[in-house]
Amino acid sequence: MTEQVVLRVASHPKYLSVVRAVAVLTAELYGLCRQDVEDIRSAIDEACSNVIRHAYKGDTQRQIVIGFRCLEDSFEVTIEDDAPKTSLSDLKQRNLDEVRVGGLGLHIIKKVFDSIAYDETKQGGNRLILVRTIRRSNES
Amino acid sequence: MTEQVVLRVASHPKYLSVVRAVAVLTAELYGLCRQDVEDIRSAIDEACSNVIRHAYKGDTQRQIVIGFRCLEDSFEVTIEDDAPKTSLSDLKQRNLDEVRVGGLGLHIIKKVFDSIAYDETKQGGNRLILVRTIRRSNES
Amino acid sequence: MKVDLIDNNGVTVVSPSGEIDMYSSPELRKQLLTLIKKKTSTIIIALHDVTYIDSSGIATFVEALKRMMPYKGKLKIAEVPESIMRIFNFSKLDKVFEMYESVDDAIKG
Amino acid sequence: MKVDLIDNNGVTVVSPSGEIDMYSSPELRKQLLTLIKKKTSTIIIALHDVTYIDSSGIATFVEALKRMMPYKGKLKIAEVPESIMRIFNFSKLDKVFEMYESVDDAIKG
Ligand SMILES: Nc1ncnc2c1ncn2[C@@H]1O[C@H](COP(=O)(O)OP(=O)(O)O)[C@@H](O)[C@H]1O
Ligand SMILES: Nc1ncnc2c1ncn2[C@@H]1O[C@H](COP(=O)(O)OP(=O)(O)O)[C@@H](O)[C@H]1O
Repeated sequence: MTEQVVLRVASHPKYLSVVRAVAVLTAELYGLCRQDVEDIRSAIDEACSNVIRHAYKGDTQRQIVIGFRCLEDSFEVTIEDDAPKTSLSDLKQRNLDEVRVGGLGLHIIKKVFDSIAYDETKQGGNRLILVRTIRRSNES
Repeated sequence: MTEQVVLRVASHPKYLSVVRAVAVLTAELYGLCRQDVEDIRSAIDEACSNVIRHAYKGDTQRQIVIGFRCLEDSFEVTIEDDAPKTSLSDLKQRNLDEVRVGGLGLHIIKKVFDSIAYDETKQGGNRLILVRTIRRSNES
Repeated sequence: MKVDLIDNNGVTVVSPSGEIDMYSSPELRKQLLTLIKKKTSTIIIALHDVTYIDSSGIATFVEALKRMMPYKGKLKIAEVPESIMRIFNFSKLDKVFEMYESVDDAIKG
Repeated sequence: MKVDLIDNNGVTVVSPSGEIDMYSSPELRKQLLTLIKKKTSTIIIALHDVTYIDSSGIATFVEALKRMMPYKGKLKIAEVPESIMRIFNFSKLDKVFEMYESVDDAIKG
């Protein structure tokens, strides 16, 4: 793997604060502007919450691996689990015009990241690849 | 591995802030008191700085893997590198009574952790195992 | 996250502080449902000291709002920090909740 | 880490803020060495806004102290937060450096 920062935590919601802190610090190190850092914090948090809630169906004893990588002009985050295969078509976005509980996470993820894909080559489990084009903090 | 939180970063000093943040949040999650959390932050930072400075001789392109684990009454941190084998006898503590630059790190590590050992069974590279007995924050 | 509750003649001000996420929102939900069970007529949620909120936190407010409807209770949101306002705007919930600058405005409003 | 410099008739107050570690201490060192090259007679390092300091930060102060000796310059440390005082005590450097509660005290002292 060529990720510059990789975090592995148990699939317990208590570790989401660790995930967010690493996301924030890493995005800052890569020079992203403050607003983008906050957006990325939200999106990664929602994606990991979804792994716990939907992929692992609340099982807190599994593992989530989050990788961060910065290329020339993009910030890439990978989120891996060893749950049964999910595909993009399983991610069901709902209409935000009806007021109801839930269904906001995917909207946040899709708003923040320019590209969302599952790595189809991964053997067992899922690897969600999130890519965001960078606006650097000194340009913002 | 049975670590509950594992962080892998490149051996560049800029990632030390990420290491410290994960150390602090993890120690807090495990219920350590504030003073112990700060001490652990220092000791882990010094141990990782030493890996960059001494084990990797300043090469910033290698990897450091830091694992955190909490048992009944101890907080365990492992720090892994793939540098040539080091042993405890290579860690040379100096007398703090002479005022000179450097040589403070090991003192901090030894003060904070009750046990320090290299895992002799590791094939290639080093695994430093640091163990601290826990005083919980509600008891402090 | 911690939650402070202050009761003012049937108006309860709920002030969470810290981060509201999938880990902490169940605690906030529990506290709100306890108030709703007592048919608290007005609940003001003051977000001044909240540093982060995720979709589960927002969902908790939506659920509270819905559960207060049968008895015509009022749920008001006050003192929303700028960084948190974003998720309200984005989810279009700034149109659904009564939002106030300050707790005082929320009490009067 | 950021470093603010304020010059007051030959007394320079150096105020780093944020975290001083192996990554940031070379920048602090560079700034101190520039002042020492100019034979600044008194350098006051104000640590009020420093949230963390490691052994390389401490080593930077020791090096500055030693380099100021030949020209009899003075290095003073002021406004040390409690959490950072610990590493000074532990390294016994509270005995070696002139430590002051405030920058004013350091200027007078
Ligand atoms: N990692 C995942 N694995 C499987 N299904 C998922 C995953 N993430 C999201 N989904 C599906 O997409 C739906 C929408 O997700 P989201 O917008 O985050 O809302 P919520 O989690 O509140 O239902 C979820 O209800 C679930 O059915
Ligand atoms: N991870 C390591 N690998 C090899 N040698 C080490 C390592 N950590 C410490 N040492 C040795 O122990 C000495 C003391 O370390 P320390 O107290 O941290 O002071 P400093 O790093 O300032 O020299 C170092 O100078 C080095 O020789």
